[in-house]
Amino acid sequence: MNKILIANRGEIAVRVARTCREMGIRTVAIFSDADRAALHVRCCDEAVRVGPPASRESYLAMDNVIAAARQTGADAIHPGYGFLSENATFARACAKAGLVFIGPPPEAMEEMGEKTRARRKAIEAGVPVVPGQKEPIPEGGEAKAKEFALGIGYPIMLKAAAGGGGKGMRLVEDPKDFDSAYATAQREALSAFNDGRVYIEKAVSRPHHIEIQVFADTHGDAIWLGERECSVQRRHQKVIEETPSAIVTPQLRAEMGRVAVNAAKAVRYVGAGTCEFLVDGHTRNFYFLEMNTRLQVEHPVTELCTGLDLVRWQIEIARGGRLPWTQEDVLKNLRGHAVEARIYAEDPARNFLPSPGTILELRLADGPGVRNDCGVESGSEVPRYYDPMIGKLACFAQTREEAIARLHRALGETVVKGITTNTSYLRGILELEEFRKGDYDTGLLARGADRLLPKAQEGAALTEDEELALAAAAIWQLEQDQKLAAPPVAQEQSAWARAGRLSALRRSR
Amino acid sequence: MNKILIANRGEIAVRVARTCREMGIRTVAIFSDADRAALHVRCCDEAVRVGPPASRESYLAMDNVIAAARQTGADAIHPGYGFLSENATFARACAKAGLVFIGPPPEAMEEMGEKTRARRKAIEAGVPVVPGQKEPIPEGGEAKAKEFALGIGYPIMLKAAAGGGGKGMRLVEDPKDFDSAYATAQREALSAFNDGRVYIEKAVSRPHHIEIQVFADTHGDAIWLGERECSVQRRHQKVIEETPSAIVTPQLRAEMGRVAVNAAKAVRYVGAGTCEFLVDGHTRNFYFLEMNTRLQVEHPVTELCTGLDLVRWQIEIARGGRLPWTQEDVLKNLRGHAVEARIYAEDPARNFLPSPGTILELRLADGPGVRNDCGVESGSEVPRYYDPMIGKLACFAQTREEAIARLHRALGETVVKGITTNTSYLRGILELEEFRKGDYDTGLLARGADRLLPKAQEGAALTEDEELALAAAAIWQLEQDQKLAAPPVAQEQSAWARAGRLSALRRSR
Amino acid sequence: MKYHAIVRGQEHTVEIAPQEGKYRVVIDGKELLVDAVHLKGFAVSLLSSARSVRCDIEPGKDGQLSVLVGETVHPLELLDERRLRLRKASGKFSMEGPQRVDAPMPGKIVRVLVKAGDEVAEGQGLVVVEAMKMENELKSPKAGKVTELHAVEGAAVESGAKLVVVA
Amino acid sequence: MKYHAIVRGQEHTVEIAPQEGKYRVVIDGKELLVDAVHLKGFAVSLLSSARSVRCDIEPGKDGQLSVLVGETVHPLELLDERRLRLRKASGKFSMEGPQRVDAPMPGKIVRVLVKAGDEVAEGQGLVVVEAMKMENELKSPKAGKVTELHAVEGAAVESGAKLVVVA
Repeated sequence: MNKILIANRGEIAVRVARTCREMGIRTVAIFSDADRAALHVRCCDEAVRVGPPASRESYLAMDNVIAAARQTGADAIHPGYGFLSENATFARACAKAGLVFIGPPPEAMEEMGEKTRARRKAIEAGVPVVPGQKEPIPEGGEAKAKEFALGIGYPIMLKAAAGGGGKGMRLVEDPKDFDSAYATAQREALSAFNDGRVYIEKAVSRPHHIEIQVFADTHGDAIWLGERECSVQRRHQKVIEETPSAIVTPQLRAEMGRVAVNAAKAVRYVGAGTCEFLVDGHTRNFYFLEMNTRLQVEHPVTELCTGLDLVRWQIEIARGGRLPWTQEDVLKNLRGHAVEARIYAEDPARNFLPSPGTILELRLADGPGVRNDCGVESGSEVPRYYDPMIGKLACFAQTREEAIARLHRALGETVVKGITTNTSYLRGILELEEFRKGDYDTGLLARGADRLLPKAQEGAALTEDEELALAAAAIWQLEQDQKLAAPPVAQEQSAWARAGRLSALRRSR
Repeated sequence: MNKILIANRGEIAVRVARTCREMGIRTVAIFSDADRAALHVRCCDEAVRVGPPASRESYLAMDNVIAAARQTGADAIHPGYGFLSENATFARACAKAGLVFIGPPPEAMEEMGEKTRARRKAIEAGVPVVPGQKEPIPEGGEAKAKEFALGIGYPIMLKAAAGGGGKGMRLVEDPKDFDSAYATAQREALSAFNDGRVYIEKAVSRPHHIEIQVFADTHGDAIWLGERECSVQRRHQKVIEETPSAIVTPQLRAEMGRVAVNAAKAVRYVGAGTCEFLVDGHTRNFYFLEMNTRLQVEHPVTELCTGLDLVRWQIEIARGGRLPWTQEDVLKNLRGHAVEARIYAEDPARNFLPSPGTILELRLADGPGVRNDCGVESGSEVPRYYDPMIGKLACFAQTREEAIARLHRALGETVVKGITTNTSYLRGILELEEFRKGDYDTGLLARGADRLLPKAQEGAALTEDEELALAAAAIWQLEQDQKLAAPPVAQEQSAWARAGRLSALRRSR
Repeated sequence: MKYHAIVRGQEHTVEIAPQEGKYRVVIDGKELLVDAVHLKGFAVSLLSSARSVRCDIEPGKDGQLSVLVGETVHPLELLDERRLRLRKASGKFSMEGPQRVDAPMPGKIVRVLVKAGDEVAEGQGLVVVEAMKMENELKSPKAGKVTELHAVEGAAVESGAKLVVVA
Repeated sequence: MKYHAIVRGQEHTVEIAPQEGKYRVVIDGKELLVDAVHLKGFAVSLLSSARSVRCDIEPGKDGQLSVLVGETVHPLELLDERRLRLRKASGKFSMEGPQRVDAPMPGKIVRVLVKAGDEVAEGQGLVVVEAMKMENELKSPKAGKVTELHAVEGAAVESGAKLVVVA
């Protein structure tokens, strides 16, 4: 494997390119017309245009991506996450074109890709799933359904059979509320999906979203690399992830790890994969949700606590190599605590309105324990066509408290000018008492929403910081005004000279 | 301890400020007139001018520094490294002013500060030192000296009693060469130091410069935190450091660690300290050189392999806290490999000529396993008055080979425009076969000097990269020429608008 | 020089004059002596008493400035006499009169929920704009009538484009 | 536009013209079709065939350019016809004639090792300049006579200041 085409954009394309460079492997970027000037293009040795801005015509256009690989003589494709990463058809097309797809075999992707099939596979492999009905409640089946509900025990969830996203979903805590909740759920489901069918699942109380990183090689070996606590979610979108989870004991970790490895082995999995679980905050029972058959956005926290480079492992395993570590090696090497924050181009103060545009200046955090994975730099355009995540900031320290303090400090150092980002919102999350304590569930951000809104300063009097803001603004405005009044000769310098002059203006006295 | 004055500048001041922020401790910067616009000034909550550019009138002016602490109500002083960090008088002055000096007690600094006294202390504590004469060879004492040389065994070194820096120093491998070498050494010493006296020391063959990080608390406990291999030196100045050393076995590490801890305990040491040893590349015998009674420049590699924040430990110990780890905790937590490169504002192609000036643009490396400790940013002035080190780049990975590949990649991402730096030279060192093998001594850079010079391209034909360089230059020049010909209205935009325009010029098609 | 500033809806006066290599800044009668050094990228390093901060200034639309002080952004407006009068005359302070609803970011109009002439309630959805895979519903700032409708389903819009006017 | 370039002492011709949103660049008769996008800070992202590089351009003194291609700096000169003639006339190509010795960096003159009128050998030390705690000895580029001496012990000098002329 001498040249890898990275079938992705943004921070993950940059991240994969870095490991390839360290391994002496040449890289090919692909780009849409909206991304010609994107950072990932110049982080690779070669770059090929794959289409217009819309993803389905570029990053998702399999033929174009495979043609780019052929044109540049790449011998493998790394799909990153999202886009084509979990597309079995694409994995097959790669194989057909003689390209190594850096991921699991298409069969494994299919078996884990479809929810009901994955659930069946999981049950076969002895992996616990949330108890519930396998089929929706038929017309006139209310009585049987209520029996079933009593059997698995309240609280239960009523869920729309045809869709997700919280619509047609109702928590029922007491049998007496079943009828009215069932009627409401049906109505909602009908209106949202044009299909009013509903089924019963056991409700998981104080649910934690916790996932296990697994790795398997082509020789039949598989191991787990610890968990990631991903319960800090806004509308089912992960915002902050950490490892280890405050509620996962060594015993629970080993048990979840064992189960995840079994699930992987059941589908003859190869490479990096993640088993997502719902963990009951009270009972600590855990239930398989799904398996993501690719690298995750939040893989850096696992890398920080294991000291590994998971992309290097992916490549070595795709080359046919054996897993470099046994499960005992993992246990010996896991240490410390890591927290990652996703930096989005969005405005939390305006209902998380996306904020595409030009980044006039970017200052990233540095220093001990700080890791940046960033897909943009000063001058970069954040296009309006793709995911608003522009980068990730992850911090490591020996203890959870120190890692959080470090991430809080690092978010403060992170400055993105020209567009609005969620860095203040992220700092706010780290300040929430519930988050500090560590035992938070997926409802954290919804419960904390009010406390996470930008705090309006009380009172008419200016704070000390506001006074300094005014002083800075006045100094800046005074200079602008004086510049306009200055003779035109001062304005005819090149931008180059101007930049130098500005910065040197009052350097030393 | 609520507010710490950081009595330093550059990257170490920035680094200390970061940990203080994470600990919720307010910080005070000091600055000379050459540093008003320096990064460390705005990384602290407060800042006080301490004098004109020359160090002895500012950063070394004890009264000014202590006055700054009093003026701002700081209750402690962190000295960083260099400047006042190993000055016992300053430590006493701090105590007198009611300020906690974050470092060892002045008595320990004095006992370890003076070379001959430190050597005596070391011998008392059972720490091995290079065998040699305690006094110079007296006139007419040649015969006795030769006997002594035979006693400790050849090869031996003749060293000038009055000075260092390699002058008046001669290696003697065979007794028959003693007389002529002695005469030469005397002549050189006389001419260099106006003092021709010479003494004998056992020659250490293939010498490695290896140091042990120690930490001691006020309760009498002391531990070691592993070694650092610092043999990559140019004219006795460290350039690249790594941990672990390829020649240090677990047994040797434990033995050197034990001895270093004994040395620290012998002087009732407190806080972070480093025992420097010369290790014989053949016999692996080690000899105490000196103890640095402060944090070292290269402490990040130890932090990367232990997962610790040594500045946090310094502060906690200065507060009277106990060492958070036992020696067993260290052994359990040491892992992986870390390498650090010092980035100097100097031009290796012009005999390492210093290169102060304005940094027009700074791009730092990022991604997995990369740590930047940088004292400058885009627009910063590198003053001509101080040390040319502008920052450090350290990388961590599970293996030495991967850590080196990572540092090589990261140095490639590091771009400093406006001044010349040694990043290419550093990459060259990482490419030396002798360095790659790991068992290199302090002669590495001298032996590799020719291979480290920028390689002149052979042949008149342009390389592909040179063609691209010409294409880029021509595109740039064409635009400059067209801009000069453009109507003046285009030139009257503010620099702000211009910056936006330039970057947006051909963003997407 | 004398400026008028608006911070959190309140008006303040800011007088500024160079003094001995620094700036004398008087805010609502309170005097600060500020040492300022330019940094790259429209930022200054300020020292006021011993306090040290970096301030990043980002000019927005309509004379709005966002000033980052340390780690917090302060939105404010700074106006001279002339601009203050204009500002007050423009009536932007109130919800009286016709209100424009502009595209808050570049994106694509995926749905138009009203027709010209419709009566709308405050907070009622008018237009749905999509950017970065997310749909954002723009709501009416007041109760009234849709007097202008420029949004067209499927069209791409730039940030600040006028979509609807409610009077 | 046609330029003359000097790379490693060799002269080359570079012709450039915009073509279909890209640039047609002909170097010594060899044609490249280069797609270029401006980045911040005098840098461009180039695509030539599939090859992708970032080039940072840093103008130096006397029309010298340093171009960073990927990870390596290429020093070169780019001149139009007029500047090429001037350049050749200036005689900088050779060691014939009087040679200036300039301060290579800002610093302080700590020692002057020659007097005006001294005969010096090639490589002989002339002046010692200190910067960043390091002393740097400036050597004579040729054998000859010190015809001008501007260096004064203890004086601060800027980069490029004329210190000695050897003829």
